[in-house]
Amino acid sequence: MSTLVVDPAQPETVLGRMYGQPIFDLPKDLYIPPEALEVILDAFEGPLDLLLYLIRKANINVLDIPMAPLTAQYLEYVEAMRQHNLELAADYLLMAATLLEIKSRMLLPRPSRPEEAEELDPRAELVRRLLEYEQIKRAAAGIDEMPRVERDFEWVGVFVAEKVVERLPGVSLHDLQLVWLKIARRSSLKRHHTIQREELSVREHMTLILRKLHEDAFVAFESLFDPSLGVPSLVVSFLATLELVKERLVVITQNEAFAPIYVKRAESAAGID
Amino acid sequence: MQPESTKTIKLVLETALLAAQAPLPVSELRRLFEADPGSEVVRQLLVELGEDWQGRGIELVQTAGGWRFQTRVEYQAYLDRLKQERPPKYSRAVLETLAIIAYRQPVTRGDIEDIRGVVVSTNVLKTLESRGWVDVVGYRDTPGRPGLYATTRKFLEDLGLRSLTELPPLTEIERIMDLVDLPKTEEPSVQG
Amino acid sequence: MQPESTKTIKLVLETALLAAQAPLPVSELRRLFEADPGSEVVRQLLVELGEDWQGRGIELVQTAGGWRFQTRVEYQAYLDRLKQERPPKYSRAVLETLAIIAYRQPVTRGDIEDIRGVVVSTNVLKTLESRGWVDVVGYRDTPGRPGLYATTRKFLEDLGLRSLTELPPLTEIERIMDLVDLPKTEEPSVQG
Repeated sequence: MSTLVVDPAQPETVLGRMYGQPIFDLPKDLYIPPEALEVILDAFEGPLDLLLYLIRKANINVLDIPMAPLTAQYLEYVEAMRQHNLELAADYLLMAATLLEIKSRMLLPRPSRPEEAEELDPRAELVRRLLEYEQIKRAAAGIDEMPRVERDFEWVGVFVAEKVVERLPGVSLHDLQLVWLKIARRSSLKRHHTIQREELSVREHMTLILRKLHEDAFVAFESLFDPSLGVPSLVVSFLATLELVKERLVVITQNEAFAPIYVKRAESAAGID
Repeated sequence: MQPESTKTIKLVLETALLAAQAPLPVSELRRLFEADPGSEVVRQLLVELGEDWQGRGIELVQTAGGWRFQTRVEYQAYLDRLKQERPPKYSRAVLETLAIIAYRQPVTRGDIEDIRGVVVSTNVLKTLESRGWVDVVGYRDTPGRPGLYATTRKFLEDLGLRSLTELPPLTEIERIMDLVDLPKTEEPSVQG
Repeated sequence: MQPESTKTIKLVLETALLAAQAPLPVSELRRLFEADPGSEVVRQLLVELGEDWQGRGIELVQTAGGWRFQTRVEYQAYLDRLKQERPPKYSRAVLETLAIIAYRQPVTRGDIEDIRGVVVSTNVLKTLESRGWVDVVGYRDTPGRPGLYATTRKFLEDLGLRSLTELPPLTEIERIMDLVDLPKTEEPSVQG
């Protein structure tokens, strides 16, 4: 079994190994030993790659390709390839046709005027494609040489330690305003539900009083008021108490005139009376 | 085969731990080197590394799976700012219920339903209670003895209010909204 | 609100960059702080950070998506010892297709086939697409409406590039001729 491996990317150095022996160069003509042929074929990326290889090996000036020997050599490859890899053959056959066409056109008489000669050289398009392919082939090797993540370096990304904090929704005063306004409109109670500061203050005190009553079932009326907070606060507390009575949330009791007045939450009063 | 210097071993350990996707046990870390430095050396250098990183934003910790670098929790507040996720929002039902309790307290569930015009689900009140923003301050003396809801001190604190009277009065904003919404009032679908 | 000290800003930047799963642009890094330190300060500190990490196993680099820490190439031999699987090695077909897309984008499959002179197998493009290096950015308005391939930001990031202009320049055609003809320009007798 042949063990020839070819790296066409660097054909001018070690071409490959045959039976363990390195092959450093090929003969200057286009000849390649038949036993090497099959193995070499797989190493090429297509007809352009193969042509470039043949041209370089033969030390041919790419701008002055001898079409006859090149075409002959190329056809030899294609024939070998047809026996081994039919699927690839289409591309190679197309190139074979192109080469044969160029060869035949080369046999036609050249134009007399020299300035037209270069433009009309039947090989021009082939040369352009060979050079363009060579350029990309080098670019591909260049990209492959660039440091690449996972092969040549790794991204750094240390573990992010997090205390599990439940993210709670925030509510702004603005939210509350807008929402309350919508409610007021929807229930057509806009005017009734327009909240004045004074009213809110009363309602806040209603809650405060209820909280106090929550702690003690029986509370002396006076204890609901803190004179140190000033007259306005006393008035608001009193209004709040009256509102609580009106809404039947508290019960105020007095056994006789001038006896202590007690305030109870309405639901706790229910059982006592 | 030339064994690495201690300095190189430490640099390699640091590099591997910074790039690792998962915690690395000492046995793995030893495999970084062609000449195994031994677990004693590796452990010693891990301790040194941990000390080197004192006072920085990441720390070397030993977890069940091995050693890893991780960010210090003190830096979480900064890192959180890069997160794209939107802060969660309360549903309209929750916001409306909260507004009603704030402005009309103390109110029963029935009161809230009267004003909103729809049934208030238990979840809505549970949400506000578990947040510590509302609680039951008493019971109305009517059949069923419904609980009276009011806002808490925590509600005031969380919204940065000293008292409920600092809640915005609605007269002013209503006027503004009336102006802003003027074209909209033509639409019949205000109710939703 | 107390703005952070420069020292703290630098520590936070380092921490965020060490923990980031993707490159962070300066605009993102500024968002780490409640009081924006400004792009000048951030840039200056990034430069300092890069210098701080000289001689260590990781380096701060600027890629297409922003700044990120990555391990130095010299340390890969160590890190490779921990790897379960080798990173993929790409065939010449894949690399040449990638090169054509990178240097000539946007290109159709037909364009690629014209340059390479062979049919481009679907697997080749699939390989590049699944790596996230190329994608279809549009369709050419010709029969069949073939897809136009271009390289992605991930391609740049994976190669540590800020932009396509940092790719090595294409060899000039004239130089290629020189290279191709090199053996001939030398004395024929050199070649054995």
